[in-house]
Amino acid sequence: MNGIEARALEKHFGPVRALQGIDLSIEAGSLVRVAGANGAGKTTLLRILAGLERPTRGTVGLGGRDPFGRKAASVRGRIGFLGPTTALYGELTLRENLRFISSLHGLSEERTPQLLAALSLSEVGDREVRTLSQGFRRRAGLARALLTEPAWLFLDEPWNGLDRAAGEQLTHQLRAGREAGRTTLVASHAEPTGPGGVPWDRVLELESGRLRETHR
Amino acid sequence: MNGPRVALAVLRKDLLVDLRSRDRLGHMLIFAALVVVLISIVLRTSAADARGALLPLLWIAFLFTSLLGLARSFQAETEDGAWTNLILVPVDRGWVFLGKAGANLLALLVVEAWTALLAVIFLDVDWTRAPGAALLAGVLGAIGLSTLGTLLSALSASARFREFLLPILLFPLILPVLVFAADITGEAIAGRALAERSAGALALYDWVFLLIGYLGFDSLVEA
Amino acid sequence: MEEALRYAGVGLVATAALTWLAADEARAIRSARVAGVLALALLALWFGAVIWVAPIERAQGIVQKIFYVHVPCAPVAYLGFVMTAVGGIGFLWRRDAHWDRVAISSAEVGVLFCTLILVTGPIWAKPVWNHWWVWDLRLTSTLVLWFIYAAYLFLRTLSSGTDEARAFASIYGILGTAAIPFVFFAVDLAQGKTLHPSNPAREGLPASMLVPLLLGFVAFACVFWYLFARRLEVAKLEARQS
Amino acid sequence: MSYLVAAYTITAAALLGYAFWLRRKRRELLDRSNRSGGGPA
Repeated sequence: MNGIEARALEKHFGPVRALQGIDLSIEAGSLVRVAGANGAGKTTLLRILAGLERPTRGTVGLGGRDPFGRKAASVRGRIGFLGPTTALYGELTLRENLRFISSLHGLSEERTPQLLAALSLSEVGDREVRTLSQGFRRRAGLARALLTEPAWLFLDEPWNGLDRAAGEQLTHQLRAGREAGRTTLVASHAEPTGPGGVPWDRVLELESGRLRETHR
Repeated sequence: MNGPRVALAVLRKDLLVDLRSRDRLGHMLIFAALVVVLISIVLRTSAADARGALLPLLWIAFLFTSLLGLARSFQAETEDGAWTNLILVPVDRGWVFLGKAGANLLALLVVEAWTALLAVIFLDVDWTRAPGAALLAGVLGAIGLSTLGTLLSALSASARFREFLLPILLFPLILPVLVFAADITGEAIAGRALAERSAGALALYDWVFLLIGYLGFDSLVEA
Repeated sequence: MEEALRYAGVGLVATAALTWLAADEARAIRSARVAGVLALALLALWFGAVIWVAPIERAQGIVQKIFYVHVPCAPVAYLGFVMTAVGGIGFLWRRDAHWDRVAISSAEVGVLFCTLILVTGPIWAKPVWNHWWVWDLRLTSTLVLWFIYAAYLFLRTLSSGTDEARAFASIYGILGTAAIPFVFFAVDLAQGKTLHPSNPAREGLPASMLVPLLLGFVAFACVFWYLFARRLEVAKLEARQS
Repeated sequence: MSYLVAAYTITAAALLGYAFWLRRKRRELLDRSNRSGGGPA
């Protein structure tokens, strides 16, 4: 059961209460949208669930394991995260970046070319990431997050900066991920438009650090 | 064991970024030359002085030069938001620290060799009297500096005054390395036997701080 | 060397006692009153002993009595530094901000006493050896430690209130304490090469000098305990405020 | 003699000064928390 649980999650930045007690349980393989205005705490929630930032209080469970616990290494390897930046090294080419991530996770050689093709990034593969356009850079960031075939995928405003074609590919990837049993959490303040829309299993409404679930 | 694989991947990546951007190492080499020349001119050295007061000054020159490189250890991660790559690794993050420290070590060794060469040219220092001891001091000194420098630059990478912070944090802690290394090289140049006490203390120092770095880094990245 | 071992032994006991006290924050804070009363009583005894019991030293004269305020500052300063590492390890291990408050409190009080060592030292050296600074082993090492823990306090001022800042400070506190033996050894090695008047050996002290000194150690320990408990309370109140 | 007096007065001043600073900070924080409804330590 590698769903996502959180119990009484709180996160304080000094006097600022970014999260004020979040409890949630998400079944494995579901595609969940985290909605909410700017400053509602979407990014903080995602970063904590993805094991990037410790909560001030409360616990996180990915497949029942705490990403901040002693034996969290095995869990961490199967987490994918895409934030506002691509998290890639500007001086290196896209292929070099992905090869670096692959060697961190011991992935096989074909994974990189396969993913570049899937996201139609092959032709820019050998250009330094800092020379790529905003749209290509966003797609490159998505490629990095998907590279390790994560069991839990966290995307923070992934549609920002994507053109229509790239948006469609993202929606396609989300659908494919859902079939493959991946648990995905996507934070986006606006409902992403585009043909067919996104088959959300659930939508969580976040408002100033608290959860208000809207519909199933 | 995939820990060392991760460390190696981080090391290779850092060296590739260094080669590709070429400025970090270049700056350090120019800066080192500048400092050595400055010392030589301002202190109106003669060959005789070189062995006496000047040699420890070389270590101070090397320390200041290393600051340039160490301060930028995590620049890419901080600016490009690439910390995620180093946090979400399927191993203990201490290996990431060792990879980073390794990349810094190689850069420091290059700068160290360069400084030694400058010493030969400008200060007539004769390293051949005890090359083994000089090498030992160089390697152990560079390890101590890269270990502490990497850990402290991770600490100060996101802080506001990080240009000030790194030297303030580093200098008092690195003092023993300078003393031990300067002692070993001093004895080596003077042709006397190896300063075992300093060599032993320096090796122990490196080991202790490598261990603290390895253990501490894990709870540092996802604070 | 043997003196260093005795020093370390006493230090270990004191650290263990303070760690036990600090483990329960509420109790530690409440203990401030007791510590205060004890400190005042012992300070009175100590000061009386310095005036009436301690002799006028033949060689240096009355100014030698600075010895009874200068030397007792050292153990409590080092106790503060070691407790900073204990607080740091506690925080990193348990992620409980309480241990971090222990670290900041002990560091601050430790630096206060360390500063006093570095002030009273030169005040004593000037009339006796006619220069302000003496590159003696203890004084020089204490100076280096002062820089380490001043850097620790500087690091804390940059970004407080977040767990990240606490973890950073914890690690630096641990590094600082791990460096203490190396600093002493390095300074001994570096200074050993130049001759300096060493501190008067403490063992051969007559009773009339030993009594005020030991009273000084105990009195200053209680002062440390009192200030530490009060500072811990302030840290707790600040935490509850934000 | 003046050195002796200086050493002791500086030490006393530093310790007392710090103790009173703490006392004032404590009272300040307690008042603020009482006003905003928090209980005393």
